Amino acid sequence: MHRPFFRQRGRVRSGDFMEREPEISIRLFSDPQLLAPIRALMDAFAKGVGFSEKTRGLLTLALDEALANVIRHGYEERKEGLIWINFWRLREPGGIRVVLEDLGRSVDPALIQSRNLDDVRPGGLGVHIIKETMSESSWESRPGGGMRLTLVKWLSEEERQQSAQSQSENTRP
Amino acid sequence: MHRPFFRQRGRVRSGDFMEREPEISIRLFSDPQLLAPIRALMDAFAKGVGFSEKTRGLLTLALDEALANVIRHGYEERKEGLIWINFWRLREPGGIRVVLEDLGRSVDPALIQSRNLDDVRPGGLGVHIIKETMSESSWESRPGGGMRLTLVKWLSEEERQQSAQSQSENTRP
Amino acid sequence: MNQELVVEQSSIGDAIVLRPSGDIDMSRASSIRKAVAEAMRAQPARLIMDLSHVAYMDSSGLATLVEALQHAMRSKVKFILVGITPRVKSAFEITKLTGLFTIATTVEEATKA
Amino acid sequence: MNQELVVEQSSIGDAIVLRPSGDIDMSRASSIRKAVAEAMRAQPARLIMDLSHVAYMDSSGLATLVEALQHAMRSKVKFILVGITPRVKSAFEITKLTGLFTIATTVEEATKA
Ligand SMILES: Nc1ncnc2c1ncn2[C@@H]1O[C@H](COP(=O)(O)OP(=O)(O)O)[C@@H](O)[C@H]1O
Ligand SMILES: Nc1ncnc2c1ncn2[C@@H]1O[C@H](COP(=O)(O)OP(=O)(O)O)[C@@H](O)[C@H]1O
Repeated sequence: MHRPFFRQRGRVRSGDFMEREPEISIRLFSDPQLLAPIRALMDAFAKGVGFSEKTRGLLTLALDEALANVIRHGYEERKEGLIWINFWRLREPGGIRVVLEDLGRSVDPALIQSRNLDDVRPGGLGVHIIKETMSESSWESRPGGGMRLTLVKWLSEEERQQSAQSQSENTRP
Repeated sequence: MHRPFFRQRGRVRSGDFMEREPEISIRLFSDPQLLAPIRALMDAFAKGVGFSEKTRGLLTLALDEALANVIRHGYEERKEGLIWINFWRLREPGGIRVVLEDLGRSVDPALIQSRNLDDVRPGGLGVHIIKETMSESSWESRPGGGMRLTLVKWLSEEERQQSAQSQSENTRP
Repeated sequence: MNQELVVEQSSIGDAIVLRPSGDIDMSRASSIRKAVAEAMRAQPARLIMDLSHVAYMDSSGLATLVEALQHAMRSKVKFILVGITPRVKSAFEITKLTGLFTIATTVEEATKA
Repeated sequence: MNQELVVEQSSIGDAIVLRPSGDIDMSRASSIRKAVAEAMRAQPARLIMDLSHVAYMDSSGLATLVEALQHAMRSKVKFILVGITPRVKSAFEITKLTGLFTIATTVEEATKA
């Protein structure tokens, strides 16, 4: 059950963190009441990396949607399912990588699609939000059962400059 | 390294959660830059349990102090040490339990004491804050090396009533 | 973890005003749904949803608002959103829902919209 | 993770005002220490620490303020805190440091304290 933290080794791909352990690893139950604390952590983690208030709002939303989908579709709203979330900071040019894993029902990743938003109806917005927000998002079914979702978001040019500036600006009038 | 999540089984004591897995388990590096995301999670977790804004401020502070001590004293400010934090909700009468574990330098728990605050000087305030804030706090050295700190905080009578009220009040004018 | 969303309800003239406070996510969208259903039973001329105390809303929350709008249209009730905070605005924008709703700046303005 | 604390510095008459913004914890207390050292080198009559943009401070932050106060007393500089937010106030209270400092409500008031 604890394996996902360690199986990352030698499997991760994007960017400069090959083999690097995640800065923060979380295991939680598939309980909607736990979404708020995870959002709060995501927001502060992204702030530390230099994302703007606006982007942090969207990153928080995207992670919430991904977790809600695992709870709703993967675990069919049962609260005792396990979910793992790993958070990495990416350097050069700066960003974050978040990997979610679960042991719920696994579906063909090709079926996870955003719908046409012109057709106005409640629901079916989560995958759209995730794809629109992230620089990269990809679902896989895990060999041992369940799904793995990999999310990557790079800093924008503006956020990069802001973040560099806030360092040099320090203690200056 | 991942064991602490599971060793809790059959070892936990306080309250009603014998054998129960923590709602949220976190593993992070001993990097001060990660304190802010953990504080944010703590704050939102405590909010969900029904702690007041004032108490949440202190709980967040107490956990920050405990982590800062692990980083400073346990890992002597090296950033690559591992820290595990487990969060439980406690029912009847309502509260939280947070257990921190590390693999750093372990000290005799008797040496972890708050100092006399009348002697004004910088430093030496963390243990005082932790003891003053929490309903229970106890340090042990872990058999495998490192320390374990167990923190428990119960809702006050007022918080309990507020929290019960906010449920029945729902959708009422 | 039992902090249900509190939804205050009040009346101004022929309008019912609902004011939820707190984050609206999967764990709490049903509070909105219940509050809307109850308000609709009173057959008001307009239903004003004051979101000024909602700092965050996910797609479960957006879905309940779309449902409420559709319910209101069927019942010939004017449905107006008020006080949208920045992060909630982002959620409306990214899902292209902004144009769908009547949005007012203040409750006052919404009673006339 | 390289968001250092920004500390704005300005002068009002014979006072230097430092205004840090952001949480002050172990990762950022040294920014305060540096800013205080730099301000003291200018030998102002008073040093005002405007904490209105600091929502959170842990004991590392409190320690730098105690150091700053001691440094200021040795140098006969008046050291005044301004704009203490609720959570920072709690941190002062629980460590019984409140009585130690001269605290003013506004920067204006602090220039006369
Ligand atoms: N973690 C998941 N496990 C299984 N199926 C998923 C998962 N996430 C998304 N899906 C599938 O993708 C579809 C679109 O998801 P989404 O856009 O979030 O809308 P909704 O959840 O409201 O249906 C879902 O209806 C579901 O079939
Ligand atoms: N996690 C820990 N590991 C080892 N020693 C600790 C730990 N936490 C606290 N201590 C000991 O307790 C003392 C008091 O801690 P504290 O009140 O936080 O003040 P400070 O950290 O400023 O010295 C520390 O100086 C240290 O000797």
